Amino acid sequence: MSSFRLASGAIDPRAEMHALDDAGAGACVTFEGWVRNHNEGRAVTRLDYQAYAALADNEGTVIIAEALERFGVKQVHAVHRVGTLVIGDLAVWVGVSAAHRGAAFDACRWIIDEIKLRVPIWKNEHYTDGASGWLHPDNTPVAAEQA
Amino acid sequence: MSSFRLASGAIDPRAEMHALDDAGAGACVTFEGWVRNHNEGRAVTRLDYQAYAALADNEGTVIIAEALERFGVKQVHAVHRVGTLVIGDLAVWVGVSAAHRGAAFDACRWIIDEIKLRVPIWKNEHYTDGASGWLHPDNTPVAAEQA
Amino acid sequence: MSYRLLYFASLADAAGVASETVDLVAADPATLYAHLSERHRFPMSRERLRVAVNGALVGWDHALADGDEIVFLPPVSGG
Amino acid sequence: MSYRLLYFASLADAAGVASETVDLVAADPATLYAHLSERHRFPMSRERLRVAVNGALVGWDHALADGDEIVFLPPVSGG
Repeated sequence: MSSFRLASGAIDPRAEMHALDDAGAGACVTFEGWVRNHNEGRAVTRLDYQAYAALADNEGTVIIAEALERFGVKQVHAVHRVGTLVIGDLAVWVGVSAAHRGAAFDACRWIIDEIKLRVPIWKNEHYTDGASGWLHPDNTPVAAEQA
Repeated sequence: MSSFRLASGAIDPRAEMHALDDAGAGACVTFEGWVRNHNEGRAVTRLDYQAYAALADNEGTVIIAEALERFGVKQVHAVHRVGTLVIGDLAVWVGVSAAHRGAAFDACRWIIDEIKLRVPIWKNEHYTDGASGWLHPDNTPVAAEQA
Repeated sequence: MSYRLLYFASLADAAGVASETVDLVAADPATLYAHLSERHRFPMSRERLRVAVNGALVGWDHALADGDEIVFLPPVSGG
Repeated sequence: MSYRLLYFASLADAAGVASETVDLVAADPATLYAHLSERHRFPMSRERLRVAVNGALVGWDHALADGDEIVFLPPVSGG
């Protein structure tokens, strides 16, 4: 059952995978976004994700529907975390099942690209030096351009 | 810890995922090949995978090493089933972790393509009408060309 | 006219609140943003933002109605 | 010369066995395949196959030694 949702607690990939079950599917591709220990050369300790939930749900649902239509895949499912995450935590999970692997890879990549482009979620990184800051879509700091 | 192996029992993706852990990784892409209920218009009931294990291990290990080198990813791991599988069973699992998602997608896709091309594993499909037959790399039957 | 504003990311930091209700005359989001940007010293010009009214993305010339919920969206950074 | 043969997929079906030991004179895998293909009526010409000796892929003109393990590899269909 294809859908998008925000999760305020830990994402369990195996539980989410059940959304992709389809006896006609021969390929399944998943993407997981993990919190890295560094960004733009700075050591990261944790992240906060903030979302405008009502619009995020709408935009996410539109992306899922577009992916099903555009790539002709069987099932599509995506979950994005909000709240505080530490190194290694799962920030976003995207899964696609399809008859063949080409469409599954293409759809999965397109969906994560669209989520990062369109869904109203913002990342605030906290660094080992105690600083923090909101990021742009390309992971550069918002604050830098004010300098 | 990057590696390739053949599995005679069920593959547990969550257990295999641990091979991809890396604090410098921000992206993880996995591919799962599932046994479909049909191929080339015929209804499938089960599959047998046969492998030349010594060479399969060697070829799989070479593919993993090439992927690490070629795509600059963090960790790569792949497992392929042998034996009898039924509809929905996991036949092959490939996982890649990387700093960024582009390399993770590219490496994962390349690895499954190479496995299908080079690793000495053969698929025998059994159909609902009781027939069975070995398949070519493009999933067309070997037997057809003898007719 | 009374509007409900929700703020996120750098706009919330600048405003010092996550939401507020404002009473002022603004025919569209463009005019409203000009007012609020001056009041809160928002770190971004309108060209960098999108705007949503009552949960849906709209144009900057969208006609506002009393009681609308309005969100100015900084460039997103999910994923 | 004695060679150990392992058969897979359609070649195993044609041979009726998964392995056998054969005693015959064949300098290289090409000659050996010609002999065995006639004996077992293998469904594929050599051009469609690869060959491995003692677990490593080799050329069809590889010099065989007594006791070698030889595998003729049909086109693979894993994944």
